[in-house]
Amino acid sequence: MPAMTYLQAISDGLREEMRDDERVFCMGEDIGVFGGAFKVTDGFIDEFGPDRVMDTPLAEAGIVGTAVGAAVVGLRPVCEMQFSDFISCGFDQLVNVAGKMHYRQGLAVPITVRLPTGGGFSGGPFHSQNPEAWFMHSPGIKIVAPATAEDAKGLLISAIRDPNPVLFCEHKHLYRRIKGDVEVGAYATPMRARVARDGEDLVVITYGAMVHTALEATEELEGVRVLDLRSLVPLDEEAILDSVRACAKVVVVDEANELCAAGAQVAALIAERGFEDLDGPVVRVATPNVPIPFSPPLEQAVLPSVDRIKEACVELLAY
Amino acid sequence: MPAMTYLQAISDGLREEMRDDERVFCMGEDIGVFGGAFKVTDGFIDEFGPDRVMDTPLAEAGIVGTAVGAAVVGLRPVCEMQFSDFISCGFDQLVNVAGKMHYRQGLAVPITVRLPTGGGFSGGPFHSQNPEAWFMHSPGIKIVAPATAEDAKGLLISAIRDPNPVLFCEHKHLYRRIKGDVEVGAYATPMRARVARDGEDLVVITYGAMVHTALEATEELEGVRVLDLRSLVPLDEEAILDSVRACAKVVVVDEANELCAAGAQVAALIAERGFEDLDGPVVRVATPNVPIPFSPPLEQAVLPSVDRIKEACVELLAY
Amino acid sequence: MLLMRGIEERAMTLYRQGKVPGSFYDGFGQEAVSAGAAFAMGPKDRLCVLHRDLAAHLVRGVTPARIFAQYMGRAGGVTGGRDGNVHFGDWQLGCVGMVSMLPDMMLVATGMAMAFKLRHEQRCALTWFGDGSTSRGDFHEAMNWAGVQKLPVIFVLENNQFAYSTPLEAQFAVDPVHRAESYGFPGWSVDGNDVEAVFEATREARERALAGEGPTLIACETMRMHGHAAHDDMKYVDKERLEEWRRKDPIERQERVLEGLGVDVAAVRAEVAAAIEAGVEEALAMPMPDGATATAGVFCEGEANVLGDGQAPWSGVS
Amino acid sequence: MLLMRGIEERAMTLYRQGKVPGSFYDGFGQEAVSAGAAFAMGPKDRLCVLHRDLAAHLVRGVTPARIFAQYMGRAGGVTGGRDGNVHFGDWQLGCVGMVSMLPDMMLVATGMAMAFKLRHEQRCALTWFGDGSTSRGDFHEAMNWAGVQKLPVIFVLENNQFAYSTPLEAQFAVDPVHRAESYGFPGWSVDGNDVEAVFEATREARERALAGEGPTLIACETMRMHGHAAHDDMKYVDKERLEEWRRKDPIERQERVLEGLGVDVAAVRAEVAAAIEAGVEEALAMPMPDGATATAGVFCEGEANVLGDGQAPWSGVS
Ligand SMILES: Cc1ncc(C[n+]2csc(CCOP(=O)(O)OP(=O)(O)O)c2C)c(N)n1
Ligand SMILES: Cc1ncc(C[n+]2csc(CCOP(=O)(O)OP(=O)(O)O)c2C)c(N)n1
Ligand SMILES: [Mg+2]
Ligand SMILES: [Mg+2]
Repeated sequence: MPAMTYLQAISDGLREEMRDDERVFCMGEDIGVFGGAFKVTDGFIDEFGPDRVMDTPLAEAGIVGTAVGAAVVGLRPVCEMQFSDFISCGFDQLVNVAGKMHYRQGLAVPITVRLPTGGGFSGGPFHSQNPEAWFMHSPGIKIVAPATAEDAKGLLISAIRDPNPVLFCEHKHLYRRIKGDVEVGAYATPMRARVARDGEDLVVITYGAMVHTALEATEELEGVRVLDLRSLVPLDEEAILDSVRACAKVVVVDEANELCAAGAQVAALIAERGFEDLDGPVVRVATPNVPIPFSPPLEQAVLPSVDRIKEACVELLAY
Repeated sequence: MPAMTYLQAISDGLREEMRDDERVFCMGEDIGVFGGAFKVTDGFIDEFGPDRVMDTPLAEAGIVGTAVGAAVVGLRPVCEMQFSDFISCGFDQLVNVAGKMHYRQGLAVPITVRLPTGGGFSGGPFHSQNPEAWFMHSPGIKIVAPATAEDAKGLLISAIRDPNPVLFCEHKHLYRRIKGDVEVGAYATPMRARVARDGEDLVVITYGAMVHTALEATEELEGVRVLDLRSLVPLDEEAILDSVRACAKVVVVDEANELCAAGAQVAALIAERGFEDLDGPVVRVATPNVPIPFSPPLEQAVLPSVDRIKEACVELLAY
Repeated sequence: MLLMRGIEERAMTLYRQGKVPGSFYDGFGQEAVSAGAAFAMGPKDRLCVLHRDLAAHLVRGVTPARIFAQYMGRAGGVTGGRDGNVHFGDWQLGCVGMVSMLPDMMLVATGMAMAFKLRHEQRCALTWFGDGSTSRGDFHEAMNWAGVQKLPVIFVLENNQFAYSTPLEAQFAVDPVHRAESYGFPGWSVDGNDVEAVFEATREARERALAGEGPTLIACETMRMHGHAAHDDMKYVDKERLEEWRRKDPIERQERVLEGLGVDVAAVRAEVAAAIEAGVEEALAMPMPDGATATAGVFCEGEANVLGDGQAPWSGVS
Repeated sequence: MLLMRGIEERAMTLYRQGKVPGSFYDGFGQEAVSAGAAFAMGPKDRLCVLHRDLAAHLVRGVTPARIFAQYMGRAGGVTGGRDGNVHFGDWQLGCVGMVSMLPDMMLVATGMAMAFKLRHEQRCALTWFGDGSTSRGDFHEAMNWAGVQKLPVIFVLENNQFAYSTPLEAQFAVDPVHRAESYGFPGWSVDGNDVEAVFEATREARERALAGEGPTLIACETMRMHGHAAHDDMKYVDKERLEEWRRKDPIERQERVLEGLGVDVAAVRAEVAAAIEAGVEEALAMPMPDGATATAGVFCEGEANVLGDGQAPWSGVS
C-alpha cells in the first residue's frame, strides 16, 4: 500500500469515483485550471475535462442549489467550498432544499459537499471554522470527518456513493501534515467510529484533527482510549456508549466552538444513556465561544492544545 | 397591571422603545401597511410613519446586512423575520458580519432580530422551526426566548437596549394562547433564568413554549421544579447548576431538533459541572431529527407532548 | 385552468370547514400562467412548481383526489402529509415541490438544466417565481449562472402585482423583465391572463432552450385576485383595481375563445365539477397518516431515485 | 498610491521572511482604484474597505506602523491581532473592516446609506468589491435595495480581470456595469489605472448621492498584477497580457503627470520610503498580543460605539 498525505488520499478517492462512475463530477470555485485552493483537484481537468471539473461563478448558494438540481435528474455532484466557512453563504440551500427533500417528498439528493475546515495556521475568523454542528442540528444531512489518510479516501467514497446529502469535513491542518498507507483502488469506509488507540481507564472522544492532538496528549498516559468518531451524522452511539462502559471516564474534545458543538451532543448522550457507567464528570475540552483569532498567540490560546487535553485527562484519571 | 396576550406584550415593548428612543426603528417584510404577518406592528405605521416601520424588499440577507450598516452609524434597527425559518437566508450576514464585528474590530452592532419560532399548528417544515441552536454555536450573538407576556415585553426591551446583536425568539404558538399581567411603561428584564414553578425533587429545564407544556405535564406531580431559561446566550449556568444541586434529577426539554440543540448544551454542562449533584441520568425530551411535518398526527408525534414529558418525569422520579 | 380554479375554490370551503389544516394559498386569477406554461412542456422536461401554479400539477397528471388529500394532510396526499398545502410536487411526474424560501427553486431548475447540458440531452427545465422573490440573492445567482453557462432553463416570472402586501414599487425600481439582458439572455413581457400567449411564449422559449440558445425569462403580467393566503383580506388593494382585473379573468376569457370554436363549455364545466366532487369524496375517504411513521424517511436508504416523466397533453417535443 | 505599493512590497518581503503569519494579499497595479475613490470622500462619509484597497486606509489616516503591525498580528495592529492581513478597518476613522464573505459589505454600506437618508444627513457610504463577487446574491440584494430606496451609496467595482484564477467569462455573460440601469441607477465605466479619472467619477457620484439622486455604480477596469495571494504564481495568466498592463501602471502614469506639474517625484519617493522603514521599525518593536486576552471582547459591554470621522485630505464636501 502506497503512503499518501491526507490531501493526496482525498484526491485519490475523488479520482477513483470519477473514473468508476461517469455521473460523478466536481464543481466549485477555482477547482479546474487552478486545481483548487488546496490543489485537491490538481490535474483533474486534464483527465476529466472542464465539464466534470467545473469552475463555477463565485456563488455558494448557486453551487449547492444547482448541485441539488443536477442530483435529482441523475448526476452525482461533488461540490467544493473553497473554505468551509463559505458554506454560510449556501446555508439555506443546504438546510432547506437539500436536507428536507427526501423527508418531504421522497426524492433523494445524492450530493457531496467538501468542506475544508479547521484552524491552527492563522487563518483568522473566516478561514478557520468547524461548522459541522450547525448541520448536525439540520435534519437530513449526513456528516463525516476523517482523521487519517485512509479514512479520508474511504469516507469520501462512501459520501459520494451515499444517496443523501453528505458533508465531507476535510481538515486543512491535516492536508500535508498527516501521511499514511492507503489501499489502492476504491473502497468505502463505513460511517462508524473507530478506536484510534485502545485503553480501559479513560476515553477521549473526538474527531478530525483533534484525534491527533488527543493521541499526542495521551501518549504517555496509561490506559487512555481515543475514540475517533469519523461520522457525526449518523452518530455512532453504540461505539460511544461501549467506550463509556469500558472506560467509565470520558473527555470529549471539540476544535469547534463549545456551545452546542458535536461534543455537547456526545456528552448529553452519555449523561442520559451512559450515566450508570460513569465514574466521574463528562469533561469537555473545546474552543471557547469566540471567533478564531488570527494572531498565533491568540489562536493557540483558544484552540484545544495537547497540554489542555493532557491536563484534563490527568485530572479526570485522578478523580 | 393590564392583562395582555404574549403578542400584545411584544407590540407594547416595541412601541415603548420606539417612543423612548428615536434611534429605534423596525424593518421587515409586510410590517408597515399590513402590520406584519402576525400583526405585531399593527398600527405602528400610523404612529411612527413608514420610515420607522419600514416595508423592505423580500430579502433576508438584505434585512440583516443593512441593519448592521444602520447600527454602526448610530441607529437601533429591530428586524422582523416573517418566520424564523427565513433567517436561513440571512444566516451569513448574521453569523459572519454581525456576530464577529465587535470581537474583530471593536465595533458594536446593536441590532435586534425578531424570530417568530416554533410549531404546533401545521406550519410544516418551513414555518415551524426553532433555529436558536445554530446561533448558540455562532460567537457574538445573544439569544433570548420568553415564555410569558411579561418576559416577552421585558426581554424585547433588553434586547433593543443591548449593544450587541440579539435574537428575540417569539414563539408563534404563544402569541394568542398566553395572557398575563404586564407592567405599564418600559422595563428591561435581565437575560437570566427564572424558576417558573419551584420544587425540590426534579427540575425540568426548558424555555419558550415548552415551559407551558412542562408546567402542564408536571402539574400533578409532587416537587417538580420548572426552570425557564429565558436567555440562551448568555446561558444562566449558575441557575442551572443551582437547580441541579437542589433537585438532583433533571429533565431537559427542547422543542427544537434534538441533535446539538440548546438542551444538549445544558445537559453537557450538567454532566461536567453538576455531575456530583446528580442522582440519575440527565433525561432529554426533544423533537427527533426530522423536519417538522405538516399533518397534525405526524406533527403531534414528533413535538414534545405533555404526555412524553410527564412520562419522563415519572420515570426519573422513580429512579 | 377551470379544474385548478374549481379545486382551489372547493379547497377554500374545505379550509373554512376546518378540513384543511395550517394555511391555504391559491392562484385565483393567475391560472393561465401555470396552465399555459406547463402545457408547453414535454414529458422529459422537468418543472419546479410554485405556490400559485396548481394547474401545472394537473397538467402533469396529478389527480384532484391526491391534491385534496395533500391540502387535508391525508396519507394519500402527494407528500403523504409530510408537507402541506402548496408545498408539493410529484417526483414521478417530473416535478420538484417548492420549498418556502423564495425563490430557491430557481437554482434547482438551473441545476437540472446544467445536467441536461452536461449530458447533451434535448430537454429543458422550467420554474415559476413571483415578483417579490426577484429581490432575493438566489434570483440573481440563478439568472447569472444560467446566463454564463447558457443553460436550457425557462424562468417564468408571475408578476401578480404584490408580494403578500408589498407592492412592486417597494420591491424594485425597474421591471425585472429588463434584468434578463444584463444576464445575457432575452426577457419577454407577456399578458399573464391570456393562456395562449403564455403557452406560445413558453413554447418558443423551449425551442430556444433545446436549440442550445440558452435561458429565457418570461414575465407574465397578472393579478393576485385573492389575499396572499386565506387569512388575508387584502384591505391594502383598492376595489376598482380588482374590478378592472376581474374583467380580464383568464378563464372567462378562454371560455369565450373556446365557445367561438364551438366547444360546449357548459359540458366541460359539468365534467370538471363532477371530477372535483369525486376527488373530494375520494380524498375524504383517505386516512390521516399514522403518527408512528413520522420519523421515517429522513434519509434515503436504497438506491437514489430520479425524477420521472410527466404527462404532456400537448407534447411539445419539436 | 506610492505608499500603498511601498507598504505592500515591504510586507511581501516580511511575509517571505516569515514575519507575516497566514496569507498575504495585495493590490499591486490597482492602487489608483482605492486611492482615487477614497480621496473623493468627506470626513463624515463612511467606507467599507476591501482587500485590494490599502490606499483607502492610508487616505483615511491609518499609519504605516499600524498596518505592518496588522499584517504581523501584533497587539498594535488595527485589529490587535484579532483579524488578519487585509481584514481590518479603523472604526474611529469611519471605516468598517471587510468580512471574507464577498461581497457582504455591499449590504452594510447600503445600510449606512439607509441610515443617512432616514436621518436626512448629507453624507454617503462607499464600498469597493471585485468582479468575481458580482456573482453572489448579496451583490443583487444590495444593488436592488439601494436602487429601490434611492440611497446615497457608491459601489466601486474593481474589475481586475480575475476572481482568484477565474476569468470574467466564467463569472458573467455581460459586463456587470450594465446591471446598474436594471436597478434604476447609472453605471459608469472608468479607467481604473487613472487615479484622476477614478477620483472624478467618485466625486461626481458623491454629488449625486448628496443631492438625493441615489446610488452610482463605478466600474473600474484594472488588472491584478500579482497572484490572488502570496502563494499564487498566476500560471493561468499569459505573460503578454501582464506586460501590456504593466505599461499602464497607475503609479508610473501618475508620476509622469506630477513631474509634468513640476513635482519632485524623487523626493516624494524618498519620503515614502523613509516613512515605510520607520513604520516597519515601529511595528517590529510592538509586542504580540497576550494569549490571556484571546476570549475578551466577543460582546460589547458598555455603550455601543459608532463609526468616527476619517481624514479627508481633499475634503470633498461640496
Ligand atoms: C425567503 C423568503 N422570505 C419570506 C417569505 C414569506 N413569504 C411567503 S410568500 C411571500 C410573498 C411572495 O411574493 P411573490 O414572490 O410576489 O409571490 P406571490 O405570493 O405574489 O405569488 C413572502 C414574503 C418566503 N416565503 N421566503
Ligand atoms: C462568498 C465567498 N466565497 C469564496 C471566497 C474565496 N475567495 C476569496 S477572494 C476570491 C476571489 C474574489 O474575486 P474578486 O471578487 O474579483 O476580487 P479580487 O480578489 O479579484 O479583487 C475568492 C473566491 C470568498 N472570499 N467569499
Ligand atoms: Mg407576487
Ligand atoms: Mg477580481
